[in-house]
Amino acid sequence: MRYLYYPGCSAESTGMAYDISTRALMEKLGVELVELDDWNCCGATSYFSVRELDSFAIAARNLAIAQQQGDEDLCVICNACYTTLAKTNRYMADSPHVREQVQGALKAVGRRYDGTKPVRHIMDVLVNDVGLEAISEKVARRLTGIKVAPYYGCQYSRPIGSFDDTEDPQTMDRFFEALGADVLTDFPAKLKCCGGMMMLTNATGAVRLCHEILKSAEDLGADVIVAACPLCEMNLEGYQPNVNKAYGTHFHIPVMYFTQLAGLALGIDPKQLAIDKQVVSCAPVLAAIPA
Amino acid sequence: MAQEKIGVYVCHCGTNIAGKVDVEEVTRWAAEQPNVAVARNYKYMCSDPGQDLIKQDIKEHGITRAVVAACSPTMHEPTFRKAAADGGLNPYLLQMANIREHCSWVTVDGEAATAKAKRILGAQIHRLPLNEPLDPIEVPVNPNVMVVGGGIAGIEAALKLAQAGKKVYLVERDPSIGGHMAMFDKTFPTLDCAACILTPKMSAAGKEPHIEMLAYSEVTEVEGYVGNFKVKVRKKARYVDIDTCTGCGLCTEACVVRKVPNEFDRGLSKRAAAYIPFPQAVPLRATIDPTRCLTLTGKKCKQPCLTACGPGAIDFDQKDEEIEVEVGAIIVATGFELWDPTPEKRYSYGKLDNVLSSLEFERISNASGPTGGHILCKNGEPPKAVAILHCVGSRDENYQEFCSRVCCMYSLKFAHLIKEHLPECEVYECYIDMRTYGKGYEEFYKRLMNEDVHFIRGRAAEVTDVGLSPTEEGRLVVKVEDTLLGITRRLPVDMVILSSGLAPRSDAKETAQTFGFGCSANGFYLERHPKLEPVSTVTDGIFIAGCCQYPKDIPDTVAQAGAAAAGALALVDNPTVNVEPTISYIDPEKCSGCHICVGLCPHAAIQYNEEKGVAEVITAACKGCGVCVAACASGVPQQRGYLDEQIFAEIEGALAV
Amino acid sequence: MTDKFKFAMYWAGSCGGCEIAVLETKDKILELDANYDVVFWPVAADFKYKDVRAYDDGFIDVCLFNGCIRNSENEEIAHLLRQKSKVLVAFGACATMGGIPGLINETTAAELKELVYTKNPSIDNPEGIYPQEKLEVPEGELELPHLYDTVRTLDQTVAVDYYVPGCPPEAHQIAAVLDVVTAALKGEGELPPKGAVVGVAPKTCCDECKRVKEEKKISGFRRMWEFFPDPEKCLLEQGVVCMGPATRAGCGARCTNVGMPCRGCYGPPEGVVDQGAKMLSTLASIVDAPTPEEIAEITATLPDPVGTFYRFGLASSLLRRAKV
Amino acid sequence: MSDQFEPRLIGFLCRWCSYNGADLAGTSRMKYPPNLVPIKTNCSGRVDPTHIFKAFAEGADGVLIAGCHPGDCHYINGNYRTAGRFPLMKKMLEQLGLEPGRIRLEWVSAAEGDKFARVVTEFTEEVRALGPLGWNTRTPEEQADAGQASSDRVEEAVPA
Repeated sequence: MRYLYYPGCSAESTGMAYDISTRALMEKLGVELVELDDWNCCGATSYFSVRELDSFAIAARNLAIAQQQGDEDLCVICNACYTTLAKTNRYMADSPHVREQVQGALKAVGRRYDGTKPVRHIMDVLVNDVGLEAISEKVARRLTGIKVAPYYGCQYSRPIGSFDDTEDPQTMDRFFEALGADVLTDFPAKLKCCGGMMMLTNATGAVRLCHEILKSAEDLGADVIVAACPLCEMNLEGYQPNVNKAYGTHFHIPVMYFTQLAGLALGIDPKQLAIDKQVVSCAPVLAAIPA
Repeated sequence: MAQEKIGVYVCHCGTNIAGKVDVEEVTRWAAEQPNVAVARNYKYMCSDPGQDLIKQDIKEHGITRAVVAACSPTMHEPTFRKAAADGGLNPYLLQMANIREHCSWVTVDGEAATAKAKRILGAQIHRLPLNEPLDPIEVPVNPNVMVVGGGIAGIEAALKLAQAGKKVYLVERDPSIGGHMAMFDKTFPTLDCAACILTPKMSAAGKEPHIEMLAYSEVTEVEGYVGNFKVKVRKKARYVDIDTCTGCGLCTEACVVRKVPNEFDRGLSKRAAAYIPFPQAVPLRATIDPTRCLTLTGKKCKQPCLTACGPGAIDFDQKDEEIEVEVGAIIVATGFELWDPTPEKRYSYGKLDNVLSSLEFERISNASGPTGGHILCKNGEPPKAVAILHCVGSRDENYQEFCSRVCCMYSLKFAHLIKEHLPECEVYECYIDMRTYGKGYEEFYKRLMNEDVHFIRGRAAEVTDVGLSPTEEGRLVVKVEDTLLGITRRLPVDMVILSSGLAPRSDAKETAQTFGFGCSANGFYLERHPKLEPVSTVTDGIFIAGCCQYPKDIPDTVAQAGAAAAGALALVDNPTVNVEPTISYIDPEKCSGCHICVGLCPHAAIQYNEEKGVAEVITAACKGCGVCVAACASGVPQQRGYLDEQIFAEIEGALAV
Repeated sequence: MTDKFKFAMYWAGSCGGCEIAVLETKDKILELDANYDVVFWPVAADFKYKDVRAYDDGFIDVCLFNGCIRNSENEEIAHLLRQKSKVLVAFGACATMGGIPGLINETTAAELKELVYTKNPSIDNPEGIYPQEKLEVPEGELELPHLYDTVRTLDQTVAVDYYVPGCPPEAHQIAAVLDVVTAALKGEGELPPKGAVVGVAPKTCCDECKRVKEEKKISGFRRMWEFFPDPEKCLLEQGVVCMGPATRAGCGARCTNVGMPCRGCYGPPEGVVDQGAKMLSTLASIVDAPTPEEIAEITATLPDPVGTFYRFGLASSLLRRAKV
Repeated sequence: MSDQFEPRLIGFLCRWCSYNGADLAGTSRMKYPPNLVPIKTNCSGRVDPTHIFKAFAEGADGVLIAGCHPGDCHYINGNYRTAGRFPLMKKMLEQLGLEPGRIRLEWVSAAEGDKFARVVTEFTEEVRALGPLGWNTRTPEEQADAGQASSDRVEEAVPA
């Protein structure tokens, strides 16, 4: 099994742990990830809000490279990258105008793209290509008794929902069930906004949103929140002190990339999964996983 | 072919046609076409003076064929054909050219519309010399009527027909008639008790000698045509002899299976496997649920019901029975289903306690319901605050785009009932628009505004149990944007009522197919004409009434049921009815008996005559689809009114301009 | 010349089978000789075109014209014979419907030549030599007739009095036709109305076919070499594409009665305008599958609808030829 | 009016669904190009391939067949026959050189006025892009062949 791999900007900074743990996890599962040559920004949020067409062109450059580089599907870890790239495909298919404009822009930099490169979320690959059964067989340390709150975030399934239900995604629940965890399947905040970019412009609002998610997890007695997006992960984990300050709460909930927790279950060394890079200590989780 | 004299009549239809199509030019052009003897135009051809033009020309100019270029033939073909007949011309020698619906109304450019009108008209002028005089086929009418569906619509229609002395078969799928209305507590806006006004009608229907009640039965097959339907009905086994059972309820008390969710209470209470759905049921007879009864599911049971039943009515060997009924007309009144709010996940229906569908609340507020009419949360406490969310699944591109018409009003009724029972309870109505269009409805709304109900204009975003403050803890929180105040609000409540829209029955499509009509895009049965024939269907002799056609309130349903009954009566009160003569015929001199057509006829109207070695059309059974005509390689079957040469002539005419 | 009636027969775009069919009338030939002088019959008697041109208009009493109008010579002679004949009969499938040569209407003369002279795998023509219509020789210019793109029927070229279909027409039908015409010429009977199809029966081939016919539901097509058809049952019911239902009776169902499917040479029955379109409609209507998609899958296995349904009738069909 | 090519289209509409759908487009005052002339039959199952061929032979540039949706046929399964015949007919027409875009089968219910308007608009534009068909007129090749008549049948006899 082989995929082209688009890490995205966060993978080199705040979301480094996501990238590191993904590579380790996939290696363990025998999946080869070939990093996309000369990739650039996916064109996400801020671009999309202001200059949509430019954003499509930026995204399409990555897809054009991918098409040239190989026949494998393009695998993406960040929810925002995933949505942006997939959305570019969809708009190119649906709108002749967008297609024409994007292709014109690519032509100017000597590239071509027909709009058909499949874009896959890493979870999609894990659940649908690798398969839960195969993963389950490789579990070294079952996550028995660990209460996992699966946090999907906004762009995991919306607006496209190509591999999961748009309004009620389930893949992460099934994934951690396969790893033996005690999944909080009714985690009501699983799709709630984490505040996203607003953390920089309207921190009060963003902190309020994080509060609701954290509270919801704590009410259910979650041992750990797992995330599938660098921004979500950062907001939920890094801003817990801000939430505590604003709401007089005492949150100290471990938040991990789902690839990290999965890696632990498969017996990968915590260091290889960059667990030490987490802000909130994951020691209680590590300790709780049965040997 | 003898020289035919065609009269051409171009209608202005006020400005509907003349505003776009140059009717003078079309008339002038028509006058020059072959065989055309007279060409005129007139402001309203369908008016009496307009029709008189045709009659006069038949008399004075001896026209032998006529074409009216006007609206759709669906609209006025019968009108003009009758005018032709009155003038002494065979009605089938008159054709219509549809230059309104198919031309003036849909074309932007006047010149283009005029050119198209000529092509449409040209096709008919070309075909007319080939038209043959035809006589309608007269068939006898069976005076009996079947009403399918025993809700308020079906009951009303059946009673009206019975009053007129007609035998009515009333078919109901459930063990009792009554439908949704029987579940309601009060009815808006008058707050009449639903049971008080419905039960007498139910019981009248049960006692009416002209009505043969076929409860716990389903229609499986409909054959035949207007005036002569043969309907197969499957009478499901009740495992209780309906003639012997007295409806005493002792079997229910004796039954050991007691935890079956009670459909009538929307699962909020339990019933036994041997049950009577509700105390006012008609027929008041027990039914044994074959999916739950221990004996019938092959498990061990001491069968206490057998001992409890005095008259010995219980019969575990009963089988489903299929009967065939012959009727002249059918009224389909199969009602609606409440839209199931489960897919609207943000409202947490089915996930969180005390998030109720509207029908569940109807039962909770109903004195005969699971709480005895006390409005209580699941924990047995009365709610301190209730939110009623409008337009659940309605006016929503993801689910049903239409407005269900009744939800605003029943939501107001709920608010009133809550306030009546629990004056201290806060009630919030989260609505998009308040639609109170009926008699006394706006007044009811005003009254509620003075009953301390909070009206919040905004579609609710979410129902959650994650409380963020002490007042929210342990309760439900409704998140909603109050669009009048421009703020988002969190409403801590103890009960949420989801005002779901009305949905077509999940098997509406199959039912429609069984009866031979279609469904609209929204899934409700398709009426013949949205305004002028709202209770007729494309199949002559089959009518629709009530919410199966579109959501409507009780007064509209009753009115429609009356209209459907009148339609059926107007048909079955005659000894005969005319059916269209546009059916197939086979010339025995030409048929080689190859059998191709025999197996293709969808109505088995073609049979092979062994003696003569030819296929023959059974006139009474042929419905005129023309499939045999298209399929016969020998060109032998032909369809009157749609002969190949007539269709060819239309094609030539349409392309000659 | 005697005072016998004058008889002519001509072959335009045809194979010669029609003349053989006339011989097949056996001793009727003697009757023909007794009643007629042959004044033109290229296959049987040595007359030149110039002889015919020298005849008075209407000199020929009856002319049996077989073959389609394939080239400029055919057309020229059609006009000539029309001018010289009192009764012009379109004789055989080619003259009435275009016949097998009419299948060229699927393509063009240029493509045909290319296929025959270069593309055909058995052809060795490295210089790409094509036949020329004109050739200069010391004696002058030699000329071949111009090959048309489109094959036409006789009645698309000149007015025709009667039609005798068939590939070839059946001997007993030819005899019947000659009897009628001779009787009329002798004043002993009446000619049929102009434009009549003579030597046929009113129904279709199925009427004359002895096979037992039942309801038709077929789940696939089969060709004759693929199986042994039941000799008693309708071939169409057995999945063989038999043109019987779309074909005029008159031949005695000779093909189907000996186990071969009808190919439609007698043309469509009265009232059917387009034999191919009708047969297509029938065939697709009796394919029995639960969904239209499955019907489409089955009908897609028919490799050559035009060649199958218009084997003889493409030139006389509604569309007459392919768009090129 | 501009000089753009205006295709001539024939539409066979079944009486129960598609004809009423076209009526609904009218009563709803939807706008679509005026190129298609409807011809009514009781059922799309009545539409014989001969009718389609006839339309092309008479100079139509495109032909539409519209009937009830599968399962909704007023005559139980007439539209199933139509759908079954259509691919073979299309194949034969394509073999005769017809562009596939010139013939179209659509299901239009009585409630789908919008769909009818959309189908006619799309179809008109599609055929417009294909240009004139002109099966009823001589092809350039035929015109080049001297003496190639295009008429059906020569009726006038030469004087006897």
